[in-house]
Amino acid sequence: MRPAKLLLGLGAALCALTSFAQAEEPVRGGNVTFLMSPAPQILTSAITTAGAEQVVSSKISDSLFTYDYDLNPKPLLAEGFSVSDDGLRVTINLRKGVKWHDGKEFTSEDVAFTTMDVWKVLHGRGRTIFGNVTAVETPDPYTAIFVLSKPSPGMLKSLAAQQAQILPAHLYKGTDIPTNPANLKPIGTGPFKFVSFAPGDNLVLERNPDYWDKGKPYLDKLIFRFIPDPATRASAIESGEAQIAPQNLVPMADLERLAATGEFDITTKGYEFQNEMEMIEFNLDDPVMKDKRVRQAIAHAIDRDWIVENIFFGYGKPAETPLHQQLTEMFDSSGVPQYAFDPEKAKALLDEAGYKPDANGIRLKLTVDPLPYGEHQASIAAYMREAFRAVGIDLTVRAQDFAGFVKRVYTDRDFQFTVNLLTGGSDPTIGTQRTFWSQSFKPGVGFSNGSHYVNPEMDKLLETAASEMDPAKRKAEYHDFQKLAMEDLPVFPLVAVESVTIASKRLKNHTVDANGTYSNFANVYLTPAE
Amino acid sequence: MLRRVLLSPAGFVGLLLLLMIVGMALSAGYFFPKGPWALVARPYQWPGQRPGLPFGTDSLGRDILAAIFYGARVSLIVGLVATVCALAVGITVGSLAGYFGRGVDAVLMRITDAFQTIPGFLFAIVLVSILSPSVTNIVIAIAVVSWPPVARLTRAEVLRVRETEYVQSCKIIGMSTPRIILTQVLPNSLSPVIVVAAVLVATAIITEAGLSFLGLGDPNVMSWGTLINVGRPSIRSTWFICVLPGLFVVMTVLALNLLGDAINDALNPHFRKR
Amino acid sequence: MMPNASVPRESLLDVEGLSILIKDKRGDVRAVEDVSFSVAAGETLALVGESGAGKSLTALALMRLLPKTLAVEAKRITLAGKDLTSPSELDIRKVRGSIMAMIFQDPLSALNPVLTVERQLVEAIRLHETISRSDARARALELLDMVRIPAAAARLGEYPHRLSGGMRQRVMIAMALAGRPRLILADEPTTALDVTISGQILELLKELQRDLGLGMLFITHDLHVVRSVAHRVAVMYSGRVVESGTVADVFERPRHPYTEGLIQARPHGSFVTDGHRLREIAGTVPVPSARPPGCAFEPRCGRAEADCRQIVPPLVLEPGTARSLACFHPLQQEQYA
Amino acid sequence: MTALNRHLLHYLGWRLLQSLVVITIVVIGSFMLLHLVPGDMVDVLGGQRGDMDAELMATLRARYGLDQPMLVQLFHYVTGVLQGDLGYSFRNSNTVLSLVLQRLPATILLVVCSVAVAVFIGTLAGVFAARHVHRPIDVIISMVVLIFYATPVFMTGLGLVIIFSVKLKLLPVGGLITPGVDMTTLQLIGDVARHMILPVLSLSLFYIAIYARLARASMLQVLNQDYIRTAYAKGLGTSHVIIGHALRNALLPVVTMVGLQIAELFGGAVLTETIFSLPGVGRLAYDSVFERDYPLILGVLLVCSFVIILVNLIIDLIYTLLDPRVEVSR
Repeated sequence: MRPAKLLLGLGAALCALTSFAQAEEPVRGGNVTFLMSPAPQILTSAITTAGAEQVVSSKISDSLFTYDYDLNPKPLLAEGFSVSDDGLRVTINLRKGVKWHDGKEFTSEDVAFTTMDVWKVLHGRGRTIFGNVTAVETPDPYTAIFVLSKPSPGMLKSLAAQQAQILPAHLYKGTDIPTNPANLKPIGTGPFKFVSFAPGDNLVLERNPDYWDKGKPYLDKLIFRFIPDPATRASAIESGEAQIAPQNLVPMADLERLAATGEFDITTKGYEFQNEMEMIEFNLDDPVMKDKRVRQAIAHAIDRDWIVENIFFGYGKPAETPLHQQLTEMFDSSGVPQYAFDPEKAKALLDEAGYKPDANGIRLKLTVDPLPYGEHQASIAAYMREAFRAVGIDLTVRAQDFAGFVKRVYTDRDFQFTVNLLTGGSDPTIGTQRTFWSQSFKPGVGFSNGSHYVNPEMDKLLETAASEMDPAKRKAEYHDFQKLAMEDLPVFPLVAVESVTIASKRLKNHTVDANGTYSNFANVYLTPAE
Repeated sequence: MLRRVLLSPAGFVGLLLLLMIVGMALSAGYFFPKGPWALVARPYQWPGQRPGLPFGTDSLGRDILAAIFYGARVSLIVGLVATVCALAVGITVGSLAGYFGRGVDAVLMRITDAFQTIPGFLFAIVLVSILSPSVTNIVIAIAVVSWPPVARLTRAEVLRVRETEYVQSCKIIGMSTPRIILTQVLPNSLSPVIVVAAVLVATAIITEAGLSFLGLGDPNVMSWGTLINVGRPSIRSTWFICVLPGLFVVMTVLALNLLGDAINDALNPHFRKR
Repeated sequence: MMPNASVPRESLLDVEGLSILIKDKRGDVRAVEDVSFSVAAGETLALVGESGAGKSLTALALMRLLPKTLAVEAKRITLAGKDLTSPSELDIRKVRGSIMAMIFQDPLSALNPVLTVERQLVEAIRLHETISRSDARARALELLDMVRIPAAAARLGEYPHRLSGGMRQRVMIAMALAGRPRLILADEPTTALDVTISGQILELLKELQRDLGLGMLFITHDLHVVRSVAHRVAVMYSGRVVESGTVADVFERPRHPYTEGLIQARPHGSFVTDGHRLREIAGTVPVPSARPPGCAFEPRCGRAEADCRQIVPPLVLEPGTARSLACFHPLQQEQYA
Repeated sequence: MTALNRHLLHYLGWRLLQSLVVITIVVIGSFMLLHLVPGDMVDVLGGQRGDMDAELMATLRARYGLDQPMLVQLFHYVTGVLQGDLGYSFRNSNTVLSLVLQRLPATILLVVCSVAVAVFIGTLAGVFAARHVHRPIDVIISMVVLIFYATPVFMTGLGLVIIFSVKLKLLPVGGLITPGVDMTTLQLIGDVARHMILPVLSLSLFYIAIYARLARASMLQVLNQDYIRTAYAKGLGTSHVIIGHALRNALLPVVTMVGLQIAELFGGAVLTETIFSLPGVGRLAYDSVFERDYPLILGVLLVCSFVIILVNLIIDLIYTLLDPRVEVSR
């Protein structure tokens, strides 16, 4: 048995220590309004990767673990876990006496059912995270054993509420899961119970009196308001009608102003599970993009510091490798080819590639497809149109809505390069691998290897690292991955985005670990207004 | 007629404002040779914060005044072209329905009704997302949405004019139907349509601004709507990015409406002297 | 055919020096100039002249119903002892419909299309008399009978557009009588009606005048109507009264060249048999702003002399007669055949 | 009176037939239109769910019937509509009908109140301006309403939110009901009213100008009519004439305009609902366009058209009540 238990014990102590540090006595009671947009369509995240559903369902159903800032698992529904020597059997010891909101007992049967019939089948990312799980044994109601075909260290990093919400087997077994009514009237194990849901307007949750962690949650009610307009959201926060807005829902331009009022605290912590990256995906099947020199010229023509400063207001860092800087365990840019902002080099590369400027200085015409989600990609594309003009590239920005984008890029393959927002996730196998792994390329499948990059060497590198047990070796393998990726440049990472949460100073403990606002808010409390 | 329009205060102010806007559109190239897209300075500069940038810069550091000058060009073109298309379709449908009546009228009018029962703005949204947001598609969407009222108005006028003696006498002397419609019926039924034309241009500009506000504007074309869309996320702090182009939308629509009123008064003066 | 010659009784309405000015930036123009006349109870004074002579304006001026662009000036206007020279809004409102009522020319548009006859009648009745709604309805029926509308009860609920022209004019008359007026201003009430109907309406008006002892100012351009309705007549030309007197006197012995021309211009007998041409007065009525300095009729008058051109002939009462005349060289008595 | 009823029935029957034809055109037209849209719902699902593989997408397409030829889908859709089944929205895991009906009240409330406010204040302003025509007050009124007409709805909306919700903190920023508070029906009505003030104001301010200018022009025309002179001749005072006689005639074109404008208002509601985050059908349609949820878009268009036709019918009847000259046999 690995000394994991010991590790876990240390983690628990550490966690107790930190909460002790806050000497303040938590205040009981009060309602908190939580801003969210777009509005969730259903209230369970077990079958979707949409952000809104994840934030909401994490308050209703607890997950096995939650993770500290360094992504070490902390106990929640699972008290601990141990991994067999060959890494093929992961045993999870469940907490006793946990009840579903309808009073039924939470058992290993629920874990087995959700893994095998829900995550592996209907959850977009779950299919890769739990790809190697062949079965889930339930020797007793409080022990679940994941039987793996290959070791998957990445899996242990993703048993948090975002990717792994456990559904009540007694309600879902044998039903058509996507249209099960419980999706709209969820029964969970979490600190808050479902009260009412007005689609497109609000969702109301109230305190779960018999939550397993006695005495919690502190809040009486947790109200979600779905406000589509960014300016109205900013007004809701400023007027005090809402107490918290995660995930850049309040425009970055307003953060400076709101911070100055001193009534809000603004944090970029709590998104270690996201690790979102703004990236350019080059379509390697396109004759022009096939030429690496053109891709490198484009890379040199972009001033990423300008983008971070003026489009992200400093909330982010210029990306140096396809991995997010927050993935401290894996990120290593030493020895990795870098593409500094150097228009002259870009022009030289274009000359080399045979694109000479014509009469009015245009070397070639290109089209970019920014991802229509939020306003950052469109702004980056607009910036690029001007930056490329300096090196003789006449860039056209093509606008379409989400469905049009997905069909054009991933089904019709009718694009030259995109400005895309890709979620890295807490482990390279979750978010980054699918962009570089040739196996993940399938026309029609969104956000997977958009550039159709096929490099056997890269495949081998990724496949070994995916099931590498030894952390040091895994780090070295991913370091080679970062070097190769930046050398071949199928994708040019622009910005390691830092998502921002803004909350009233009176709201305490809203971001205490890597899950941040995706945690279950059991420890959150609201100090009375002065 | 022009003299009477200029005489009335509304007409004068309207014409003046419109000439100013048109002047801006024409002189955009001259004042801002670098075009509206150049990144001239640090973004989010307040108007007057830097010399040479009276209207400040937008979220990417583009000169807002340049954007407004070029925006005038696009917004006016969108307004005019959409209106011309709407008038063309509307007048054709209206005159055919009005003149021939019975079957033709019933069919054409039901189609007009269908277009009018679908909420215009919503229909424009669906159209633009189908054809993808480009200027031409926005113009088509606006035209498709605004021709029904023109058709309805033309039909009413044609019905009235068709009954007049001078049209009957044309029929008697055997003038061909198309000639009757073109030379007799239409010229006499178009005066109210002209008045509506001015308002149609105004509505087209507002619709374009609305579509852009919802993110359906054409990113490669700098119209006032594009600028409003760029400024929308930061409207709470740097509100001038949205408000400045908005003001120009207001001014143009005001000018067009005042002009429309003046033309209307000039055409049927009977209650001017009250 | 001639109404009984009227014996002058105490006058109901006295108008002296009435003028109507068209206010304009370029200077005021006198559409009607220095008009004087009077109407006694039970007597009908016809105001006759070509269209544009200012007849209707004069009536509207008395009722103060002129548009804001026209101003009224008068030396003296008295109605049944009340001084209406320059009445306040309240004074004139009290008089309208109660002492003085008006009937208009075009019955088709004179009634409110969206209100029933009953509502418009009852409104007129209850305006000047505190009376319950049911009594007012009874009074309305009574009025409709008085103006000879058959099956009055059925007509009450009707909307104007369902009534014929003649029927509507009768309703107008009933409405005018609602306030028990003593003076009726009739502005060409029969011009818009066809001949048979207008004859009935004229008879009705004469009966009502006799039965109710009303004074009537009857505006028309049709001399036949004047002969059949009026006791006295005042001839207007380009905004001025040029001659007035009893109908008999003026028609048999017109003294003013214009009146004589008007009378001669009347077709009498039948064209076909008599075959003589109609005599017409050359020229046209001058527009008020282009009115000649002296007598307005001077350019068209066969008898014009130098003084006619310089001075405006005042309207002077001929001693010993009921005739007034505004002409320096009137036709003499003996000239008649 | 039976003649009138027979007339009325004949008229209603004729109008219903016309409306049916119009609705069929709307349904079939928009169905065809929507199928021209590149990408379908499964593309959206695929995109949002991350890496869905081709087989899963194929199964989903088959399940949603998106793989069949368009005409077959149209046939299924029309037969469904005839039985009152507007289809199922897989994205919102609910039937289209209940989804639309769930969100219709917010839009109807917004549209009806906005029309009421716009017509009431518009007509009042128009009549007042007509009464003092060409005087300063007339020019001021015409100018003020024109400025609101020229200001796009979203700018007025945001301006109102900033002033009343943020700075003065008097009114809620958005939404229809204060969530999470259990209220008696009376409190509920009060709460909804408070939430509706700003949205209704921002939508109606735009339309006030149309009714004000129309009422002014129509009032000026009416005041020219002979029957108004007759009314004065009876001895009525100015305000009595205006209210008793002129107003009712001047209202006729205003009522017709409401019929024409109602469709526009539904369109305008999209923007207002977005700014004030009202859970209305306007926003539902807007979102469903981006999710390529055909049944839902069609459902909204269909229900909106149905409501608009209903309103037009009601307005026609009101018109015949107001204007007796219209013999219901148009």
